[in-house]
Amino acid sequence: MSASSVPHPPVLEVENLSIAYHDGIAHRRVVHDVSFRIDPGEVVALVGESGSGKTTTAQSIIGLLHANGRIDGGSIRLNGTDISRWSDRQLDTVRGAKISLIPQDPASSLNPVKTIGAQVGEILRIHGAASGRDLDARVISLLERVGLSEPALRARQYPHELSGGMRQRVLIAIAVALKPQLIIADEPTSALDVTVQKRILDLIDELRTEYGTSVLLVTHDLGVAADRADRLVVLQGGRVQEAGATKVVLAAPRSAYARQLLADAPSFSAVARKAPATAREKPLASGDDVIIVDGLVQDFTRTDGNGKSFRAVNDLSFRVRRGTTHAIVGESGSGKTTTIRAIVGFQKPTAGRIEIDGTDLSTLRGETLRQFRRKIQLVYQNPYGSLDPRQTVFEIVAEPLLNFGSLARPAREEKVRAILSRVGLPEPALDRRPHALSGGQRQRVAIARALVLDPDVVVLDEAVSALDVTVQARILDLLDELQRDLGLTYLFVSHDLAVVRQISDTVSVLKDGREVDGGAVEDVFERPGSDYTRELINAIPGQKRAALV
Amino acid sequence: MSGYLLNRLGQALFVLWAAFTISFVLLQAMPGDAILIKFQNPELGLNPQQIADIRASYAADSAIWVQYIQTIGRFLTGNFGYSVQVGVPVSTMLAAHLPATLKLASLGFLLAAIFAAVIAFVSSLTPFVWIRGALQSVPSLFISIPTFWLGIMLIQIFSFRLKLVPVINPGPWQELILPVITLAVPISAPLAQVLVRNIDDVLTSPFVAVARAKGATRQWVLWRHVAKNALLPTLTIAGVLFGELIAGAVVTETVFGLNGIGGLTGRAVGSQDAAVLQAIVVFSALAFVIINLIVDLLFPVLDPRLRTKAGATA
Amino acid sequence: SDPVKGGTLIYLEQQAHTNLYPPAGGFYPNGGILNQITDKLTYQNPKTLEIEPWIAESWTVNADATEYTFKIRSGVTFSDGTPLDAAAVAKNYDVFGLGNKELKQPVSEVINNYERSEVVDPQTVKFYFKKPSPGFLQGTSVIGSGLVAASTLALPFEQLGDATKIIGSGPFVVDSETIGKELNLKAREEYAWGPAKLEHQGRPYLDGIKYIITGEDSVRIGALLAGQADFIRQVQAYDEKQVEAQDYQIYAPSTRGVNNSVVFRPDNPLVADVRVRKALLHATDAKEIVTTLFSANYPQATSIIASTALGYRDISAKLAFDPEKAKALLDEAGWTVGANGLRQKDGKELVLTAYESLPQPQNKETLQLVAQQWGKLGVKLTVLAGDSGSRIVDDLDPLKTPVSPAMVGRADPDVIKSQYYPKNRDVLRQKGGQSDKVQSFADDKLNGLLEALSSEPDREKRLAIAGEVQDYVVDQAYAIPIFEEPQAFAGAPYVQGIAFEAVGRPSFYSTWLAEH
Amino acid sequence: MTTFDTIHHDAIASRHGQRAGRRFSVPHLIRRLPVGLALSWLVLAIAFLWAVAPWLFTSYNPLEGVGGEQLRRPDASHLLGTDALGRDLYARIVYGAVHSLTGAFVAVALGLVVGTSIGVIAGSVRRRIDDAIMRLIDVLLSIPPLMLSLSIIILLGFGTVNAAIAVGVTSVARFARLSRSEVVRVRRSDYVEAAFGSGGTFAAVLWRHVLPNSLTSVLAIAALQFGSAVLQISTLGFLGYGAPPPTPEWGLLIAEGRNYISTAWWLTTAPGVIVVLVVLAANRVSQSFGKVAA
Ligand SMILES: Nc1ncnc2c1ncn2[C@@H]1O[C@H](COP(=O)(O)OP(=O)(O)OP(=O)(O)O)[C@@H](O)[C@H]1O
Ligand SMILES: Nc1ncnc2c1ncn2[C@@H]1O[C@H](COP(=O)(O)OP(=O)(O)OP(=O)(O)O)[C@@H](O)[C@H]1O
Ligand SMILES: [Mg+2]
Ligand SMILES: [Mg+2]
Repeated sequence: MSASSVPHPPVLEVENLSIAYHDGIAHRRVVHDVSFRIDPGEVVALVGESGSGKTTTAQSIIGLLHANGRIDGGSIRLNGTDISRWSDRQLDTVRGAKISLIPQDPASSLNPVKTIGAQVGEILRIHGAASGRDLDARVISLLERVGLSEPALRARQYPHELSGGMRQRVLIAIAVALKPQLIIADEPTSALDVTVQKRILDLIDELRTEYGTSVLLVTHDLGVAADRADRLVVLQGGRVQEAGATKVVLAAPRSAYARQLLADAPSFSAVARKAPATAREKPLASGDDVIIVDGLVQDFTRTDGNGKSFRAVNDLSFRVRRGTTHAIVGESGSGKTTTIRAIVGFQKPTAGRIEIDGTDLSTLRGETLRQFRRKIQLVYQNPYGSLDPRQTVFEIVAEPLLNFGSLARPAREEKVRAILSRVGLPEPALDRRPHALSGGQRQRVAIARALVLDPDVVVLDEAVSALDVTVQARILDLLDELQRDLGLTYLFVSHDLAVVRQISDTVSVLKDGREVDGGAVEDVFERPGSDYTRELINAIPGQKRAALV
Repeated sequence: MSGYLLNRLGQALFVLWAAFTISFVLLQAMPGDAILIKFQNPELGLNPQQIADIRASYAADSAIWVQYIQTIGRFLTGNFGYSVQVGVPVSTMLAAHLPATLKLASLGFLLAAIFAAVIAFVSSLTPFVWIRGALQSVPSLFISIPTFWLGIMLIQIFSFRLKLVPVINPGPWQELILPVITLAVPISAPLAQVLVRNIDDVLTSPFVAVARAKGATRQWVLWRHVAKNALLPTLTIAGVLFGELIAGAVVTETVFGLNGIGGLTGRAVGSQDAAVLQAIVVFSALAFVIINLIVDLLFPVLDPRLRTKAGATA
Repeated sequence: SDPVKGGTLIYLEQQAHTNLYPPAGGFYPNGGILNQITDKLTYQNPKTLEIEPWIAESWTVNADATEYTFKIRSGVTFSDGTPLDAAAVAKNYDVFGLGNKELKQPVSEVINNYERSEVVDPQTVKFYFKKPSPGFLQGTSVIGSGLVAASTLALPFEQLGDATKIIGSGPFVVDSETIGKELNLKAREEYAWGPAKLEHQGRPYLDGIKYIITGEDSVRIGALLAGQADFIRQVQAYDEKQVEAQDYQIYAPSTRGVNNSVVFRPDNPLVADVRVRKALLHATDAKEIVTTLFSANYPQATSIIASTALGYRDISAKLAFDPEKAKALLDEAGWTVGANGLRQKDGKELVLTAYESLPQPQNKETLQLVAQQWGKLGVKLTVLAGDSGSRIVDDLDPLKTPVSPAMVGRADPDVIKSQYYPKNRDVLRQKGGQSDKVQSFADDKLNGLLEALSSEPDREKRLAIAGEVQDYVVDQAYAIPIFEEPQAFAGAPYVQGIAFEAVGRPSFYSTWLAEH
Repeated sequence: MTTFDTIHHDAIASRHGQRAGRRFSVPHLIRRLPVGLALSWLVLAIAFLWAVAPWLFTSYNPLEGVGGEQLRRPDASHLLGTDALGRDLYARIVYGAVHSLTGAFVAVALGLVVGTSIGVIAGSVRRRIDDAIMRLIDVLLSIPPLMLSLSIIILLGFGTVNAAIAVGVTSVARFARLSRSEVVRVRRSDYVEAAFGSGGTFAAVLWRHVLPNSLTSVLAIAALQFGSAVLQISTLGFLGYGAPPPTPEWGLLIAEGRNYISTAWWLTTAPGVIVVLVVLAANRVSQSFGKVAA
């Protein structure tokens, strides 16, 4: 902070900003007296748990608060001018030209029915920066600049023809088109794979230095913030808990909340402390393999009707010993979900053998398959989607018991209560419905449902990816504890290597449906057997800090 | 693609045949028939023997399945038979009635689309909450008014009280003013409702925020980003609207004495003029099938996501 | 003032015509057109009901009314140029009197006992009858006897819906037609053979007539009053006041036939007992119906036929509204009031059913009032508004429709036969008549009287029989006459010279449009 | 755990404002109820009361007129005037409620039960059968609805309930399509798979998850269809296929009253306005369902 002080006035100065939403009857203030500043060329990260007001703050700066949001007080000064009370018309001249935005979700941030070229060109046209042939040329050079191959082709394509990472590059091209003074990047990579994430963040960094633009980076990932930001602003409940130079905050967090954030971030813990020894400490009877996957192949026929099949999983084999955790990692589309859906019996494999606790899955169908489900349970990636919105927590957790009809009503009730308190859900949550629960609570319900049948194996598909670090840490602790107490076997799917390293014993790294690396976690991490694994490991954010400490 | 088209064509033929058969059975099951209705009329003063002779001459007493086969055979050769009630060939009647309905329906639909668009776009552009509220309750109101009642009221007010447009012996375009409004009102309501909802949905999607962040004004965003995206899903209710258009046409044509298929349907049902009804059903099923086919083929043209089907998963 | 030549009359008709085969002209929309485009052998003076010359210059009838000889006016042509001579007339009557099976053309209801024709010379034609047919002369004057060209008669029946194919010799010819919507007539310049005793001769004053089908009552009346039409048919009684208030003219020519009545089907056991029918007759307050629903143009009935009809006999004394008598009759017949207020006998309730008749003015309301009046006696009348198919099928079955509204217009005592005779309209549904659903009911006495009525050549005797039938029908309480039904039209004040034939179809031959 | 609770309360109140409303107490609910919605419920409540206890609202006989009182203008003794037979129009409207509402109810119930069953079956069975069923639904859609209802009335005979059935049949296709797409949507959801995963049988999953979750929007449409059924039944009355006299069914009142429009405008206007109000109210209420469901 002291370093970049005197000569230049700050690009942005936010002072005592307060923002409230009103929903019909009540005003609810979600941002309280937030102040911070961004100097030219500087990256400031806004960190905090979900709902802490990060997006709200960012939106207010670019004047795009929701219709029901209102700035209650404070000022937002852009180059010394307070724009917090400007009309839309005034702001239109600033948006895109002086402040631009890189949104969170590249999938839905581009208009699906317009070409990429038109959407990049639009910002130039709105501000009268180019037209005609010149426009096309500028669009193509911008696309090229953000690292898109065949920019002329891309300009003619539609968003759905591009991958998530490519789309985010297009959005970045739009954001930098007019060389704005400030770019607001709201979780620019949280919807992307780790490897892609790293490349995108690198690109933003590169352009920032090239154009001298300042960046307000909104993120809940402390690792990302640590790697990229000059200064941190830590928000909780709409209040600034701590602000200061990244190094300072990370080295010696002053507020309790910042300390906790730091402790929960897996990217740090993975490096800072060895994964807590779980089942690994227990002596294991060798040969007690609960899951045996042998030569698994899964083909899908593509829907475009040309009959060509697509191989999502290709000759995958691994074994999981009882009471341990096996992780499957890989980037999006690598076949992780496909694999586990075959393992839990939702999908008949094209070839290969799957054996769970001695039962060959291919022999099961109908009632035997139903009975088999007692042994293995799946926890979904998206807890909200996997819980019936019309059922109460109690009904959800009691349903598996009901399905197998093994318990009388009082016993069932008792069991449900027991398991719910086991996963740490408060008693009053029992008759709430999923929408009235937080993300972490929902995931606990999903876990409780999986556990209520006393299964041997629990399969977790990205079970913590959607949660913010604090909640994620709680859930991981819970899983660890349950495994220890109940002797569960976990099959854990994730794209987050930091998490994997923290909790699993063995791992399979998938790429395009093939296993490129596998074995004990330590071995894979210390001595990666493939470039791909190495790339994955390098992409783990937070390494800058690790280097610092 | 050609396989897909063939498949669709097969389905279309099936729908046509099934509509024909169902209507044939329905008509056969009705008490009485056109011949009875026409000739048992005491005004004609025919005795039972004469009526029996007439029945025989129409071959109306042969076995049902024979009639079914014969009718299908006739239809396949493009012969729709004679209207018992009116005494002219059905094809002549259709030719005489179709233009009026086509005009009424297409103009009615156009006006409905304009109503709907005005309601939807003005209400999302206006900065005034009360205008927005008022406009958005218009579809509900439109949907609540009985069509025939509206028609009669419009005639009373605009033709008889204010004497703005004649309903009797009007010019070719004057003739359409009130009926088109009458028809457009009930049709515009569901259109407007769907549009308003779609616009609301699209307005909250992130790409709109991105466009705004580029510095685009509300109007710019509405026209260049929202409009097309909001119109697309509206196409899906085309099939349902078709039915409403026909139902609306029957009533409108009856009220205004227009000489269209709608009014003809009403009269033909009344006199159980089987040949006419059979032809109308086949035509309407044909129109339905064609409209749906067009909509299906139009979707990929308007929505690039549907052009390459496999790409949709990416 | 003198009649003005020129102009087109805009005429709003309630229903589209169905078929223009002349004997089908009984249906008003058909008749309204046929009356302009066809001429008849004779003309019945609507005031005197005398038969006057038209296409026939003169005629003779033999004593027992089995042979009629007509002398045809010369120089008459159909609009296609073919001559209207004795041969043409003979051809017409052969079809009307005998029908044509091949072409599906039915026999005319107004021609009884027809045997054959004979062309005596080009201007003379003679008709022979198997039995006396005294009503035939009048029958030659009605719409159903309009003369058409040979080309029209050669068409199969189902093609006669197309007005442009109907070639007549009348003052107007069909110019163009939009099926179901509009019909344009234009004047025939060379027309010079109007009824001889009419003041107006030569071509019609109007250049043309535009018939526009306008089904909605409110639109017809509104359009007339708004100046969009000149003349309309079917004006309901409740609209008369406002028409007259604006100095427009109501025309309500009597149909001179069987009155608007409610008839019974005695084959149904519920109304087989004459006492029950009589009770219901006396329970019906025709006066209340007329004052509530109608106007002075709808006189209360005093017999089963109109007071202006030939052979009318005033029997109002037998039609008196007398609820006490009605109750006594029902009690006597064994129908006692049950717990639910309905009359019962042997476990059966006196619940009757009738279909409303769409063409009759305010028939639904009329029947509802009748139901209300009978209800006071503990008799329930269910009024149904069925579709045409069910209505016709059910109407043939006395068990389903023991009661029915009925009326028919024609200015000859034969009309009574038309209405009641089993081979004609058979409103009472007798065995051997229109319906094969009838179990046993037949009234030979009535049928004998009706046959005599249609074949008694002596005019005085014929009228006496007509009177007898009226008495008999009411004595048997087969019908409850309610009012004399007019055809109600309304015209703009500048529409002059509207004439009606004897049973209320308009004739626009002498019509002209004054300055306005 | 308290931290969790605050988080969830924040999140819930904003993202699920309407849903959360359900959990509030009744007085709170009333305060939150928008005026329009409250009025709509009021209109429906009155119409319902008319249907169940019409005698509480009028002392006139709806079926029998008083001679000499016909076609009276609205005044203190006859709130909405009288008709051609001297019957009090207000009384006829009040007593007609039961016919119109039963008619609409039967129509909607028929479309809902039959249509939804077809849709649910189509949505849950194999692709082939599903395709076949949906083509049949297309056939139903391709026949002009009015012709279909008129034919059905002719087949069944005239009467309020028969008219309702005729109207209901035309909505079967719409319900079937909607419920099928909802079922297909719900069937794809994770929670359905999760239910199978926790050992649910096909029937149990269908009953516990698929049905309840797909019916919400179907029910919202049902409320909408209710209004439209009232209208369609009245249209049948206009075309001459309504209930037999003297049934004071609303559609029939409008339809019959129209003939008197130039002499007694209230005969068609008053029931017309009542129908508009009821249908509007039904619409409004259906929208509020839709929001809760969304
Ligand atoms: N349009 C809105 N109306 C009402 N409340 C809102 C609205 N948008 C956000 N909120 C609430 O404001 C608070 C802050 O939300 P915001 O989106 O700024 O959080 P965030 O820090 O970006 O969280 P996340 O990491 O989940 O994106 C939350 O409680 C949220 O529920
Ligand atoms: N039912 C299916 N039909 C056709 N292709 C499928 C199907 N399910 C998955 N695929 C394809 O198989 C590949 C692997 O998908 P899978 O869902 O297993 O990936 P993943 O590793 O779980 O990715 P993510 O991290 O995005 O969840 C993808 O290319 C996907 O498009
Ligand atoms: Mg956010
Ligand atoms: Mg996955």
